[in-house]
Amino acid sequence: MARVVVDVMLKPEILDPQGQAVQRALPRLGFEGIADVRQGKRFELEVEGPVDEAALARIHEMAETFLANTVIEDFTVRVDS
Amino acid sequence: MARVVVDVMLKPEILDPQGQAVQRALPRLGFEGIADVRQGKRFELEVEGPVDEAALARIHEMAETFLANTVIEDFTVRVDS
Amino acid sequence: MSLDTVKHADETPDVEQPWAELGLKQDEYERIRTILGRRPTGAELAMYSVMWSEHCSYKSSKVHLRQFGEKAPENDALLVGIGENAGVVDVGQGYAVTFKVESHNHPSYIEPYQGAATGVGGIVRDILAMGARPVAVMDPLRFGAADHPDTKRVLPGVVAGIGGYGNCLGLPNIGGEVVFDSCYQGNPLVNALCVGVMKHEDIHLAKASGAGNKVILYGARTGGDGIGGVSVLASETFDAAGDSASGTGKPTKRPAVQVGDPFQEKLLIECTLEIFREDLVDGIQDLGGAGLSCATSELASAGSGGMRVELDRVPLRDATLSPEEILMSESQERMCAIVEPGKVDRFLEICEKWDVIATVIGEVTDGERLEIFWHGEQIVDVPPRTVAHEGPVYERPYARPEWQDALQADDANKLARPGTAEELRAQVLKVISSPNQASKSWITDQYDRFVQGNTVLSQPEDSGMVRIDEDTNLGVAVATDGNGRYAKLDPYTGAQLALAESYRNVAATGARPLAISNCLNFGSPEDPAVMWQFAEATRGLADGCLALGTPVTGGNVSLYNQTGETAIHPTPVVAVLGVIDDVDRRTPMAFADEGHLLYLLGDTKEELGGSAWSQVIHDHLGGLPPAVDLDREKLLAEILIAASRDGMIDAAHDLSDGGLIQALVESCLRGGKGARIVVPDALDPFVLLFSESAGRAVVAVPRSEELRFTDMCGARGLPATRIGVVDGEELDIQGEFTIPLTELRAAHEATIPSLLV
Amino acid sequence: MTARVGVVTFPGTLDDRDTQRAVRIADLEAVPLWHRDKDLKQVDAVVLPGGFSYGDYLRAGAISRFSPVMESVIEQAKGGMPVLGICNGFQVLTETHLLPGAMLRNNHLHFICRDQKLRVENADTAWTADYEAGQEISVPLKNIDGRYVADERVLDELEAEGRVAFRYLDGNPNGSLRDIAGITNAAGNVVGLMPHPEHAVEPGIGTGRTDGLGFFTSILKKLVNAS
Ligand SMILES: Nc1ncnc2c1ncn2[C@@H]1O[C@H](COP(=O)(O)OP(=O)(O)O)[C@@H](O)[C@H]1O
Ligand SMILES: [Mg+2]
Repeated sequence: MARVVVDVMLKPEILDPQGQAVQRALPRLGFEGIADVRQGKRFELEVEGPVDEAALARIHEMAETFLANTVIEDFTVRVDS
Repeated sequence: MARVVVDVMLKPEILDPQGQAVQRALPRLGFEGIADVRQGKRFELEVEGPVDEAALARIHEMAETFLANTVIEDFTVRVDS
Repeated sequence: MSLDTVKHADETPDVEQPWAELGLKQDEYERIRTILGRRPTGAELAMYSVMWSEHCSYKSSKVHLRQFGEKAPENDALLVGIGENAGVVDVGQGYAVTFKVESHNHPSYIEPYQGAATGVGGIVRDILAMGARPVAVMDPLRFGAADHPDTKRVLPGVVAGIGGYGNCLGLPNIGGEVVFDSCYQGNPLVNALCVGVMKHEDIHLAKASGAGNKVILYGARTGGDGIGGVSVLASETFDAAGDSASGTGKPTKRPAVQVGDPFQEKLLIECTLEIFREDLVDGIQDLGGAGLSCATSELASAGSGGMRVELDRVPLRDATLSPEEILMSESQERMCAIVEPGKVDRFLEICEKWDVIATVIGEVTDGERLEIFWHGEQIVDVPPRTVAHEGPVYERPYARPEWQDALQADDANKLARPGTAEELRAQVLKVISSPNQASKSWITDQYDRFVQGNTVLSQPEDSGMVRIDEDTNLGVAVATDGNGRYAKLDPYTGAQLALAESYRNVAATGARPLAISNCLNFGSPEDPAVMWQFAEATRGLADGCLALGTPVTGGNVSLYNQTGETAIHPTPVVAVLGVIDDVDRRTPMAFADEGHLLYLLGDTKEELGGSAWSQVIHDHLGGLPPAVDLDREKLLAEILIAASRDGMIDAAHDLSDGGLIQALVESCLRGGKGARIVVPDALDPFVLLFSESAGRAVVAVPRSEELRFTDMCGARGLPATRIGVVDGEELDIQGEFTIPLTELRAAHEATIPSLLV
Repeated sequence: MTARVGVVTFPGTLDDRDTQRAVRIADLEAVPLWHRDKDLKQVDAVVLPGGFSYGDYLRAGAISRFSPVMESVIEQAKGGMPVLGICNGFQVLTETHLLPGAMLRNNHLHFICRDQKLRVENADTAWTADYEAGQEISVPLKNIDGRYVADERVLDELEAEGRVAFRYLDGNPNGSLRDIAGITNAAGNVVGLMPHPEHAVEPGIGTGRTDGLGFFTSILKKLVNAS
């Protein structure tokens, strides 16, 4: 079975309160030098059958209509190697 | 500025209801052939300065002590190319 | 594009400007040119366009809303009336309460979670800006058909957004409404209400006075979100959502959706309350629709003198934003305060304590202009009143629609009724399990109703109630109601029915109704039929408030709730605030004690127009809504309040949609006790159970109090009919049918979860 | 002399004022503690109240755990000072590893607010001595990240040592393993639970029950007897 990963991140212009909270905490924990943090979602899909172009197209559609909310999020689809 | 990505996923033995909810919804939306879905977090860190071994080691520590709770989660750190 | 300064605008009168894309009409644009004596700069155009949008200027509704002031009843309790962020009411013991209901309809359709979440955030900041600690929220909601696939997208998102934001702020959600109707399919209504409490001396107003006082922007950084949100999302149809014009005509695509950060808002609340405690602000305004454009122009307009703002000092999340975009951004969780110079340091210190970013962005001047600079160059020079308070006002044409007569002639009282007891029983089960009448606990269990430790009553009780003083037990109660079906049949009566129901709900819990807020959700004001509905509803509401002696303290108008030519049902939502001297005296709705006698208060007539029964059994909407008798409502309320104060009743439940049967089912299930009902001779069982006559309530009276209670009703002239007793494990309508509580519960509680999984 | 109970406020804490009220109702002195201060103001016990500290961003309790006040709380707790974590406070205690396991999103993925029946399994801790072992109580539950998880070894150990302090009755509301609603450390001074006893201390308010008052009277007796 092959694994396909869909990463979903808030669009860059959209406020990311979670990422901000993490970033602001870092210096207090002694971690300097991180200019920005964005937090998103990672989906690992176990795909039955071959991950051919058709399958990827379907997953792309799934990401677009369901996994991501494209009003505020971008996504990428890739086969895990 | 370089980007380092930290992926945090629930350990395989821990129930992931979010992933399950996604998986259960897929057939209803007309997407067949996905045997399993796991949902985790993806952090994108913008690192000031060079991402050398020392920097990666620090980020690894940050992930281990902070970004992930290793009681329930596994993580990976990688430089985004 | 280079910076469009005032000087540049002066020199280049003929530059083409994108006023139409920004939603301005030709004559409005000309008026701006006349006011300024030149063409506006890009920044000025941005400000005028958002502030003159329907959402901010109330240009279509203003002429009708005036009645709320003109017909306002004499009422000593009103401390701050319409025109401020929210009205303020005296509730005694030195306390003042502020409350307001507002809409976030269109954004919640586009992005249900964030739309609803930021709706809560916005109304909470309005309450905070008055000087009050927010103490509770409520959420009147309306969705499309329960079984429509899009409802499965919208409803869970809206509910999660309201819960996600409100729960994280620590505000108990004490009530609201959930209504399904296909008329809301493309236009769900997400209204949010917040209540806040303060001492009289803590009331704050949105005005900038005192030359030399500093203008401080504090809270979240300003980002590119929600730009054009006001004009595009809230005022016009939103086919183009997501790529609204950005003020400069630049091709950038800024998202019109705003993302909320409840954690930031919680800090903003605590920080602001600490600032109030130390008396550090002169004037304060929240940033909501139209962002800084609104806050600066409203503060300057309401105060004395002018204001000078250095816009480049605004802390940004995105360094590429243009000054126009900064002025229009609707980034959430921001406030603007006017602070005397000597208090600025302490103000900033408190902000630092709460990790809240605060920046002095300008000062009050002794001039008369609002002047805004960008890196030293002037980009705005306007009389603030012309932006904030003297926008266009339209007398839109209105006309009673042609179909209204036919609709009213289609009498619901003539619909086929159940022929047998068996059929009546089946219809009862069908009605109480229909989506509108079913239990909403699947939704309300996602809201924290206990936080703050002051919740006395919360959903599904008739009104929410919170204690506001631990030592004296003083409390306030709030209910919200609206019935679009009634209002469609007759908008004047429909608005009064919403008022009457909300008023009755407050009284049913033992609180004395004091004041109202409202949210008027309608279709396009450019349609004369919609405008007629609006005119009728506001007239009905204003007349009703005068009759009941409860002034309108504020509210909100949401227009353009329509898809193509089809408008939603006119949906005025009315919130009534009441006060109770001792919350221990509150009356709950649960039938909890066997043997208590059930009395039906008020008159039951054959009134089925717009009823739940006509909708569920016949999918019918026609005829006239129930008649309103506001004197009767007042009398009923007095009886309910007196009975609560003097301990004569143990439970009360108001009768509204679904009629008596609905009230009985809810009160039985809430208390886990059954009831035996004897149909009075004068009444047909079907009419008794399903009629929706207004001005009624059912109460449970301990036997020891029966005489005292009936004497009181008799003396005051309120019909009180003994209809049964709390008893057993089933609802027994004698001579008709019985239904075990377990069966009732299953029917009532299974519907909503099954629709949404 | 009465005992002093510290109540910590983190940014985003919600139930601090309610917890202070509950402490006062039990005739204890409530001492507000601020997350940035290491100083515990000589309190005799500490409550970490409920809420969404730091918005529950990252993970519930994950950011607060690193605050200055927690350095002192951890140190004192290890020295035997009674510490109670309610809801978000429980989440903080697991993140600090003062208590084992972790808290995850409810299995149904929704926030849930309800009156929750519990069984007090361990009435020997500093915070439960006023209850009887096996006693059933009802207190409000309200959270979205309330699913207690730990690995089998830890769970077996907790059971064997009697460290499961509270169990859900009448239906598991969130998928917590072995119906665990709250646990204690081996010494019995550190206790965490998801439901909210501080919201069940006054008749007529909230659910109207006072089943939660025992937490605060327990600690009162313990502290007063000790002094
Ligand atoms: N339906 C209404 N009834 C009474 N007052 C209203 C109504 N709609 C708006 N108002 C009042 O008009 C003023 C402006 O409203 P709004 O622009 O929504 O305020 P804000 O921007 O502070 O939310 C407020 O005082 C509000 O209470
Ligand atoms: Mg306002």
